Amino acid sequence: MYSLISPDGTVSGRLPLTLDQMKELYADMVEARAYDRKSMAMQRQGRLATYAPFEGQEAAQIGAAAALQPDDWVAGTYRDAALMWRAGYPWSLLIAGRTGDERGGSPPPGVNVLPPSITVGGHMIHAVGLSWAEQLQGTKRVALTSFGDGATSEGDFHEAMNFAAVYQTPTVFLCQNNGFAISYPRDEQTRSESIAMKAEGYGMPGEQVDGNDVAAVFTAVSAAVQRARNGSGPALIEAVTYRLGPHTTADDPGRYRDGDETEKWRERDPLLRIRRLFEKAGAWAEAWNEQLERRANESIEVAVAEAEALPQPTRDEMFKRMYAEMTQPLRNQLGEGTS
Amino acid sequence: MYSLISPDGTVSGRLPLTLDQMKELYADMVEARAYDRKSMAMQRQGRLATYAPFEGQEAAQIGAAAALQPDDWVAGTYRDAALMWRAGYPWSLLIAGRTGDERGGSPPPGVNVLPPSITVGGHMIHAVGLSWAEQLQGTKRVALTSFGDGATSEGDFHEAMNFAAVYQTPTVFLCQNNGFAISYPRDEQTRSESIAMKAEGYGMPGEQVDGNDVAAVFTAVSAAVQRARNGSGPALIEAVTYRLGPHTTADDPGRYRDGDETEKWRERDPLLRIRRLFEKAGAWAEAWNEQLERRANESIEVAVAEAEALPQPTRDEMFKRMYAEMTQPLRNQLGEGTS
Amino acid sequence: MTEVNLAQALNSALGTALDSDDRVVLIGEDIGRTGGVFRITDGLQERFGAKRVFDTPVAESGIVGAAFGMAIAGMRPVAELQFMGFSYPAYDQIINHVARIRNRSDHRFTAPLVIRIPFGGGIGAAEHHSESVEAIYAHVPGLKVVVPSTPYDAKGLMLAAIEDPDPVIFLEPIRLYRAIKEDIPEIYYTVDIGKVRVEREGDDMTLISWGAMMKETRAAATELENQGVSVEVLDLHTLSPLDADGIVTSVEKTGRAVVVHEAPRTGGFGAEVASIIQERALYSMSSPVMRVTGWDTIFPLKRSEGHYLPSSDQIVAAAMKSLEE
Amino acid sequence: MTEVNLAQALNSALGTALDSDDRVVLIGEDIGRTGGVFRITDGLQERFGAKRVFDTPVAESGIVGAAFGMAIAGMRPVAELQFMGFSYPAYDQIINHVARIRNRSDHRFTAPLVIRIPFGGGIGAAEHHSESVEAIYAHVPGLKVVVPSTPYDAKGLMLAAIEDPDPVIFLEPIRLYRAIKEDIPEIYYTVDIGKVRVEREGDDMTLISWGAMMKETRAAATELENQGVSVEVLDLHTLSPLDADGIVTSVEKTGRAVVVHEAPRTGGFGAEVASIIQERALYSMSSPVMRVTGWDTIFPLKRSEGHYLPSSDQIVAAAMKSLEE
Ligand SMILES: Cc1ncc(C[n+]2csc(CCOP(=O)(O)OP(=O)(O)O)c2C)c(N)n1
Ligand SMILES: Cc1ncc(C[n+]2csc(CCOP(=O)(O)OP(=O)(O)O)c2C)c(N)n1
Ligand SMILES: [Mg+2]
Ligand SMILES: [Mg+2]
Repeated sequence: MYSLISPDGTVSGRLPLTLDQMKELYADMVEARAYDRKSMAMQRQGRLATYAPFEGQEAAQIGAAAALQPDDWVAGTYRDAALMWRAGYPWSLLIAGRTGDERGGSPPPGVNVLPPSITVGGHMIHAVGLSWAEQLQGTKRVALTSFGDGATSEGDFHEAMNFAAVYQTPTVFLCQNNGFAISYPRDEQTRSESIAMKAEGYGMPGEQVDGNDVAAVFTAVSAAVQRARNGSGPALIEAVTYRLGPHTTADDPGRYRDGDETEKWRERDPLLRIRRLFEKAGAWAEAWNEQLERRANESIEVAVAEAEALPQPTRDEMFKRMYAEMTQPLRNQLGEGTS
Repeated sequence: MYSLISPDGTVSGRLPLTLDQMKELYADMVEARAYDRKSMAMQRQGRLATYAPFEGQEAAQIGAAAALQPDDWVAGTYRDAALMWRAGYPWSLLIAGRTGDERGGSPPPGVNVLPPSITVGGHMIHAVGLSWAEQLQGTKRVALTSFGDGATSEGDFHEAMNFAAVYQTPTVFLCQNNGFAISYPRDEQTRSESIAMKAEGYGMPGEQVDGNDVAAVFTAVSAAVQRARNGSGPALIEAVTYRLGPHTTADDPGRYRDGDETEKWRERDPLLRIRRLFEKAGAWAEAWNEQLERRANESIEVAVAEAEALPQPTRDEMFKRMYAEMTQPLRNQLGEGTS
Repeated sequence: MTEVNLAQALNSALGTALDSDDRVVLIGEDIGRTGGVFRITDGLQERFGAKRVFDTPVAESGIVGAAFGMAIAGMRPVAELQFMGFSYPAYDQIINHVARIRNRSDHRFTAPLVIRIPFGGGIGAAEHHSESVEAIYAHVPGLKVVVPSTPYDAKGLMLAAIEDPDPVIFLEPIRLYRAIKEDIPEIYYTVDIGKVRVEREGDDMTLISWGAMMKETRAAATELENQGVSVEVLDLHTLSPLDADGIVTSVEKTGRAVVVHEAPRTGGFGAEVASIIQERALYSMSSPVMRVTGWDTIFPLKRSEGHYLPSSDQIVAAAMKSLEE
Repeated sequence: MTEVNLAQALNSALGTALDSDDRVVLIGEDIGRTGGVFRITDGLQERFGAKRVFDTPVAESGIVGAAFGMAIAGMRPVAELQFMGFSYPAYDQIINHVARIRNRSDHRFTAPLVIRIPFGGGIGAAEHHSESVEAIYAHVPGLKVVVPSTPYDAKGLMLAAIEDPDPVIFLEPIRLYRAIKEDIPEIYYTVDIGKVRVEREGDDMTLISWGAMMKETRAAATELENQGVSVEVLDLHTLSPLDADGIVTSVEKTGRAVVVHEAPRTGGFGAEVASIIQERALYSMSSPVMRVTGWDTIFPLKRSEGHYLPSSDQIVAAAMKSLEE
């Protein structure tokens, strides 16, 4: 398993990133965690619909997104808010989506990040089509698709991997193996030793990386992105990580895993690891960290305010969203009103 | 690639089959070819609906079926008539099916062979379910599912392979790689070097065998069947073969492959190979071969007569086939008549 | 007798089935350890073991295809698909294989399995979690489609579905899982598949619905009675095979009908109901069959649910319109 | 002008589209080297190259999912699914993603793609090769569903579908591919999606159909005219969005309607047509809307096709029955 920074913060070999780069990545992880914790709190207050937390997976998401160009395509899941945000999707729209507002699905022009896929498995092939189109149109854009360990059980994973390999599309497959598909552990999902090795069956390179090591994820994904951009085809990266929270706010992990395991993984917390790295390097300042957290909370509060300021969606918007031009049956139904 | 008898009939090492066994396998291949040729002729005479010939694949099908017990399950395709027949499915019913008669889908009690799957990919998981049920019910039955190279592109292949491995069901996956999915060559279907190696991604053993070598297929499938029966789980066997005829009677291979390739494969004809083996062993007798062919043609003619003797299916049979007990809507519609 | 909600009634039915028939197995995503996202199978894996209640990989086509194979081999699998919006990956297995094996094999092989599908909206869920596509199942020859709207029916229909020699799509109204409580027998009992349930008798008009919309329909009926309208309420509770006689008999008596469903109107199952009524009872009809349904839009997210879901007010309004004609 | 059959008209439409719009690509099984099992894309790969016309692995979900991604990225893919019976593995992609991305992203991302699906029976094909499940597509909000029954419409509707900013399910009646010839323009032209086509005007009754059943419907109309009945014939040629006004206008004039389709009756699209007529024209109806349809059975194999397929005699009989009422 490829890794650069061990849980205790020691670096194996030379780190291919500058201290400033590491600080940026850390700052982004801090902001992502602030969003995640705020969302959990808001959901409990009834201000959000069901929420799927990513605490523990910040390194996998921030590290991967940091490897992309601003106009690359991203197709992720309901758990990829950090990844989507780092790729350009505003927090405010991610929050709006979680309040149950379709307007949250519409990122600004130039941000080529699809709204999160709620179905498991269906969106990987979309990244193949997106990057295939870019290739045919002669651009240098690539597409990254993020999905979980459980998604690799779906037939659509197989078809997406195969199409990408067959047509050598510039697609990067990022599997965040966080140990579970809701309650179903990774070891029961498949008998293959790793998810990365599944790539071989498609004639595609596959690599397993420590998903809680932001430097390792960034480096591995950057390499895959470069390969794809240079026309050398797709790759699969398995980021081994762990979901510290529940599957969603509706889930009770106590039913399927014991706290000890979770505690073990808290020790491997991706933020803690960077803190230790900095401490070892004498680059850690408590004040700096507090400042980051303050700034993070501020920017999330601003985003929340924006999201909650969106006026109640109207009835006719629901009809207007269906087609470029509203069809006659919809016009008739809109006319019927709700009495 | 595992093989025992080379195209010129020389045996590498010791043949794990007796001469009598070889003669039986050869006789079955002769009968299968007689069926295939007769079917092609009947289709041209308008006596059969579209027909999918298996000429060139007799060794893969007869060799595999010979490795099964009479009550094992078989789930094959529209091209697997030889396999199904050797597993107990009467020629007459296979022919009836091709005349366009649902009664052809009903093998005799005790013959656990499903009617051929017309959809590509959907039936492999059925074999997993069948053998899973046998395992839960404590029998020793296994299920063999046969499919083509093209079928491995379907998501259902992935899900079937994964379920079989996850639950360690007694399932044998037999891929007849005959080079094409209609017009789409194997090398374009997937970038993996072999189909057999796809098994690794599921933590399942996979083996590539010379599919035109009936002894090799029989031996490899027998081993997989034994493993499954002993509770050691599923396996994938890729039988490398070639479709000498068109995809179906509606297909024109001239559009996608050149005759030379086909001629090259005629040299590897599975029957010719055994003939050469026998000739080398001094066990070949022209008269014996003619007798086999005569007997084969006779039994096929009997089957054809039986199939064509089936009375025209009636209208009410179509309604009665839908449920164990005809539903009220169907009773009403049956009553409407056709004027 | 014991007072239970619809979710508990289903749990009781599945427990009773596992208890009384060794051929019954449950298979689905997260149904074992967690007892399913709606807890319908709560406690059943502990009680009957991991060889009767199987957690599966996230692969709906595989779940149905494997259950189908098990059924052919003599078992009675009950498969759970987590939400109706995730039943589509299994649609090919259902329509091309589950619904067809009896016909394909001229009765030689059959697929007595039950496919459980929670459906409908109103819980502010994420996209794909609020579907009502009963019409795409009711249109498939070879299937039966059952939809309980009371705890008593839920258990009785489930046990009938498991007994049934043919495949049954069992639709569970999510919004009613915990909405109504009712006394049901703790023992084994069945409710007939294929018969309309007359929930309430009346003379002036017939309200027809199924699943979660029975709630709004009941409310509308009460409101209408208060306004002096005598309402007959039919709970179809089987969509296929449809009890046309039961529907026609009622409308011949009342002369008026409103059919209510949550699915989009165009091509919804209400169209079949209205067609049958005009085919067989046109001359008893004092007014057109009204359809109160979801709109031809995608089921919206939480903040807009109110714009989509048919309300009892809409039903009352349609009924009044029908009475004026 | 050139005289072509429906298959040639589609080939001409696809060639014209590839010629006039660089964003158009074709993707499907065996559509390149062999020009498709029905030869609809015959010669197009030679003409436009392997970077415009793609053969694909046997993976329908992959084909639609990839085409969907291409469409979002600004291309205009036309995907071919080899037969309707093999469209089910792609149903999840179609209903959960293709039909929804505009709504999901509030117009930010759209999927202007065309999914071509040959459908219908009558050619003595194998199981799964004779499906008519237009109802399961017409019920899905976010899609448009188009069904030509003439060469002129085939080309004009195909070019309109490719131009359309929203996804279009393009149903091709297999039995008509080579049945009718007609003069059509060699140049680019479109036919409006969403309007009923009045194929023949009349006063006594309205026959309504689409796709391959238009053939029997035309024959029945001629027969009825011979018997002195003045028949209006509507070819819906768009099922979604449905032109209800066009249907209602005709039935208000004739007072009688027979709707004809090959799909099983229960839950078939004829139910929607009948419902709309009784909703909006009840008081002009002299008799119930009759449905002449396939039975609620699985489409049978070759020897029994005659037992299933609606015939012009059945249509005439239904029309006569309607006239007697
Ligand atoms: C097609 C489909 N089936 C089932 C579900 C229900 N579901 C939501 S998340 C999930 C587990 C996914 O696990 P994984 O892919 O590992 O992602 P994670 O939630 O762990 O990030 C399931 C089964 C779904 N959303 N889509
Ligand atoms: C789901 C599905 N998609 C497409 C088809 C049409 N079709 C029939 S056979 C075939 C090729 C299958 O190739 P392969 O699996 O290699 O089997 P072979 O015909 O070579 O024996 C295709 C695409 C089908 N029958 N089912
Ligand atoms: Mg996971
Ligand atoms: Mg093949």
